[in-house]
Amino acid sequence: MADALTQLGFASWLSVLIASIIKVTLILVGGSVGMMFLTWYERRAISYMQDRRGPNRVGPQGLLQPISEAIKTMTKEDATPREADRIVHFLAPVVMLGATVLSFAVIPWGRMFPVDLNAAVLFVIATGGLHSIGMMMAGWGSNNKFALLGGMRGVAQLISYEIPQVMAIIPVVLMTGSMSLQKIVEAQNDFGGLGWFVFSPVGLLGFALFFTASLAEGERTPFDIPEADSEIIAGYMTEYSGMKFAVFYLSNYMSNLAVCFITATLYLGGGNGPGVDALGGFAGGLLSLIYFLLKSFALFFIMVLIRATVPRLRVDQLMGFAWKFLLPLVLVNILSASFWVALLRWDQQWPQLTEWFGAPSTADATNWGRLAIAVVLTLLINAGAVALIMRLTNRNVQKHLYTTDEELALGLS
Amino acid sequence: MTLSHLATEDVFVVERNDADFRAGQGMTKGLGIVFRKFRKALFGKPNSDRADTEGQFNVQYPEERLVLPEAYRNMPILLYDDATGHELCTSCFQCERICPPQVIHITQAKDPATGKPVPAAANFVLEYDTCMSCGYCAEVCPFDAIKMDHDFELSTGNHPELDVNYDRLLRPISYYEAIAPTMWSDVKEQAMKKLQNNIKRRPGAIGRDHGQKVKGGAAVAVAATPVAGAAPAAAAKPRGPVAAIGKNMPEEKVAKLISIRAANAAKRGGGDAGAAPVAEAAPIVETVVDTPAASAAPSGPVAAIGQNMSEDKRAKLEAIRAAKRAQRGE
Amino acid sequence: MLKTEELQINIGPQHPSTHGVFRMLVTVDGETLVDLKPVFGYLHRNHEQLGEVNTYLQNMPFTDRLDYFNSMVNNHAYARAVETLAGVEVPERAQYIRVIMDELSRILNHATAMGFMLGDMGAWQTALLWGMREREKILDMFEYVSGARMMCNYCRFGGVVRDIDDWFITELKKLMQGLPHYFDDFEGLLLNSEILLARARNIGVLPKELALAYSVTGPVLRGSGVAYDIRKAEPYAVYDRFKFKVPVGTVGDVYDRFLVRIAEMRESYKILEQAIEQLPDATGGFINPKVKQQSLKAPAGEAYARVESPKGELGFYLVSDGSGSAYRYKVRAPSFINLSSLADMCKGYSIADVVVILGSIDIVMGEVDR
Amino acid sequence: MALLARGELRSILQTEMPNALDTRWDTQATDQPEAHGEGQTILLDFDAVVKAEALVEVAHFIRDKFGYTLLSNITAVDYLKQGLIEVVYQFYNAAEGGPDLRVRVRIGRSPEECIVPSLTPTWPGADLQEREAYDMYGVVFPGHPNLARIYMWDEFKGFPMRKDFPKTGDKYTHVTGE
Repeated sequence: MADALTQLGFASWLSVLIASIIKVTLILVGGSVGMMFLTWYERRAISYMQDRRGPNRVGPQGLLQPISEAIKTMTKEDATPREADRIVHFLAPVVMLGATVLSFAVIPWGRMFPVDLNAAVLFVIATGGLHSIGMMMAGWGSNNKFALLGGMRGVAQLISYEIPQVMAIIPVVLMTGSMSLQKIVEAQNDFGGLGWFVFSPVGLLGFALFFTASLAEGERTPFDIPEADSEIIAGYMTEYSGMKFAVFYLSNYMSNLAVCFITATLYLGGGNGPGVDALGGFAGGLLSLIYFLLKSFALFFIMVLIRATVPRLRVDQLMGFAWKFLLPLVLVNILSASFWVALLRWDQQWPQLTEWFGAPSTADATNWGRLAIAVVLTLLINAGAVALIMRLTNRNVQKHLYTTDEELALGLS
Repeated sequence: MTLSHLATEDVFVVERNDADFRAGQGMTKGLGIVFRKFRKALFGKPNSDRADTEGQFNVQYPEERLVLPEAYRNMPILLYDDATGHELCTSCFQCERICPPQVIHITQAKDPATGKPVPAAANFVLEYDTCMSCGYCAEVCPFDAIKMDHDFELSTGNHPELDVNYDRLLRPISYYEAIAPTMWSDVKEQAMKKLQNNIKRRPGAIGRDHGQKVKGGAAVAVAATPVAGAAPAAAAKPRGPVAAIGKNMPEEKVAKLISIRAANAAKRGGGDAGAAPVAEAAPIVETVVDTPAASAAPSGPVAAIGQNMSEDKRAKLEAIRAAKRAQRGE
Repeated sequence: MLKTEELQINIGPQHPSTHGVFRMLVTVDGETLVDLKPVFGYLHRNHEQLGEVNTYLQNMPFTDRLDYFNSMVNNHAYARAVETLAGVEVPERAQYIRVIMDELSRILNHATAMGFMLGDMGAWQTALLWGMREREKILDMFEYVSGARMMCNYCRFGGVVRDIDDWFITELKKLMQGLPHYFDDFEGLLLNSEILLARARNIGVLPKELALAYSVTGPVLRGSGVAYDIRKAEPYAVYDRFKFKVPVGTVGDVYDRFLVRIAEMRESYKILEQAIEQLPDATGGFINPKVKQQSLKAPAGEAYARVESPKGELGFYLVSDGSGSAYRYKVRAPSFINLSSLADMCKGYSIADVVVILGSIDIVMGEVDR
Repeated sequence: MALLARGELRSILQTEMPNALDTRWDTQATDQPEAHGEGQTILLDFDAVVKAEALVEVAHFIRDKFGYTLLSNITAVDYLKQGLIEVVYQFYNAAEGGPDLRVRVRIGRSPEECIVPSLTPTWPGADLQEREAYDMYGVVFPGHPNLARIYMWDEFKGFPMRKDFPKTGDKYTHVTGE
């Protein structure tokens, strides 16, 4: 993009500037249109699940509903509580939206990359944690008891889900050997575009853990605790109205969108699919974009499905769940990832290993024997760990429960 | 402790199965059911009859409407006979007595000649904003004059309009027969019989007549205007209701009556302060809601001049008025 | 030691999940609740003063406004109280019709009450909307027979306003075909869902003795293990002719009350089936003709009649001085008395649980504030 | 654990706790109740009419001896003509089921006499009903944890449900509020 502009006679620094400006606007437009589509998509999907019809009045099939909502929130009065800490109250949505939009910088839309960082995964994790600062600022700034509780819950939730989420990415990085999202996408391209990590046992467990933890990052049910509107009205957003509330809402849904994009990229081979390489060039890029969006919206559909079914966890239950259930599984997953890499990929990543053990017999590109061993081994480790931890949590829950069998018998006197 | 009067097998303890091994199967079952519902609602046929528990069940209100059952009751309405144009209501005050929030205010009509009460209502105000449509008035009415309507789209911005007066309460029997056929057919012959002997007891076909209730006929239109004209005068009169001008009353009688009325109104123009609440409510409503014929009526007790009143009559009226004003030295 | 301070929060009177204008003054240490003081009176309309001013019949539509979810049950209770006071006997068919209406009202009440509680718990109203769909079907039938969906004003002294005809019976049978599918969907959706168990088990525990001391009645009492149901303890109308069970909990927590209500819906379904079969034909008359409704005069004396409303024991205590209107008119509202146990149940739990416990008691403010 | 018929409790109390019964109305024996007619309220005394101070004792007696553990309803009734307020307690036997057992307490209407000991220490369910009786009828319940008005705002003067409370024109309904 930048060099194309320099040929047009712009100075080199100017063309880089213009190119980045065009990319930034593309991302912002793509993100907010995606957000608008998500709100409509969620309300339609959840209404069909509840045997009713979602928005279908504004525009064809209600597609203009998000725009009417945007206009509505813009025209609503933007009130700030008298006792509120004005600056913090005003900056909270800005921080939250900023953090969310940052993570779009490295997300690959199909084959097209806005920016190809070689530490893209690190960048994504860093921005993921930022928006909780905005939450705390909103909670503290609006001088409202419910908002304070919401802000505190938001921070508690960040601490508990961040570690499992980050550790769930490590197996992906191990398997590809690089932190750049581009290389991660390419690594999932064999088997005719279907070699996604999610089909390997390590990837499957990693996908499940990462998706659960990212439910907490996007504050989706069952983890929408900071903004639990049946208990603490609207959580940290209680004292916000008008445009500021719209910005919160925008950042909320954009972080959901970002999370779906990242999960699709890391585990579902964002943009890879049958026929993408065959087409190649622009048409292949377009097809990869379609695949990518399909995968993301399928993930979002699962989020909506969970939202329609499952009640909300309490804050202490969330922390217990994250620390005592997700974390051990994530560690086990890293262990089994190391076995996977040891069996299948040591020659590509660590050349000095080949000196010690000699190159693995490269009879054919993919050595089916070693692949089978790797799959069975990692499957055993992961499944065993899951079963063990399930048993432990069950016994732990029943021990604290009011009535075990003996007490039940007693109770029936 | 099991109740001794309860046989032991009558009581069963709900099983909590706390000891079950839970590994997410409950949640996945729930997700499966919601997904099935989603599929049925998206692709299946809409939920039509009562046995169906799947598919979209809501009705797009303004376009699609549910059929209201016959017994549906919203706000009360009064009936008048299509043929003769007479109202069924004989102001027997039963409904006023039974009404729990006391929203019905009836004033009995009087025979203009003799001044004796007549089995007809001069004015019937019903406060639609306080009425809770309990249906008692329709139940106790011995003459089936008041029935419950099916029209629920009554929202309005103008609050006084909710003190609905006689003209706006009246509906033809055919209207009620359309919305509640079987309920009307049960009481039809009894109601009609009572109406006939009520009409006999109403001298000179006295009864509030409204242009819109008798089919066509310009004569009526003319009669209507004095009626409208007379109504405010009647209502404004504090002492008692004055009988409205009859439907088929001869021309000159109408004119004579107007002149008498104008004279009375002028005479007691001053002493009008303590008007009865009903009277107070009525004129405001009258002028606002009056039939279009008399919309040009000036406010205050002076008889309104209808726009399709014949020229000479209007001139004569003006002359009388001018004389009166001169006499009072305004 | 870090000095901590207790926070006083007003949950209500305007709050998303207080089921009406009800206020709880909650003192909270961090997230756990230290003290809860309920505040009433926001919806007080002095219903009992109205009862003394109105005649007996004029008061019937006001009883619709008590527990506006079950106006049929309120009418039935008030009609029974005046009938015992004035010594009016009710024909068989009318009693069967009243039982059918009560049981339909119980199903729609439990369906929506549990939906609201799950909404408070965070499940985004899926269960509530499935419950609302069943409720709409039942309300349409109430509308067909009484004239209004929620404010039915259907009972009269000695019977009911209008008889049920074949259309009603066929529609009722069709509804009965659909209900079991709804029950299974509702149970499958959340009954064993791990997160509901985490949020409902061992929360808001009310032991058996305390439940009796708090004189709670209805599903709250049965959830705590006391098998006391007025339809069995003091059978009224024709309830002694039906075979049905009384579900009882063991621990007395939110989960038990949830299970008891679901089981009660199935029992109501059984009662409805038997009631449709045994329904006497129309020759028996649906109202006692000898009673002059609007000018009914009860002999001097007092009477108390109670009905098992979906929320508990709904009773009307009437004292008559021989005139046309009651000398003293008292409503024993189940939600009002069940609320006295709320403060005790909520101590030690977090705010998120307070809202769920309130939902599990299932109150309606029209009945609490009268 | 036996079910008691309506009049049975009176006879049992006469034998077991004679001083608990309030004998002011014994003259009207049960068979010929006070002449009733238009505007007359008769004072049924089939049930046990108990002295105010003996109420808690009788309540415990009923609960322990006969198993009437469920105190379901507390009603205050203002008999203006007879110049007294009657508080009716209805107990139910949670094990046996069956009809209720009524205990009545009749007290004067003036602030000094209008006092009934509170049952809330043993039946916390009576807490809100006693507060309602206090708010509407002015019956004071010593021993109640926080006897405050339940429906009216605290500064409200007067007891709205009493028969002599002016239905119109009292100082609250006047717009001018002189």
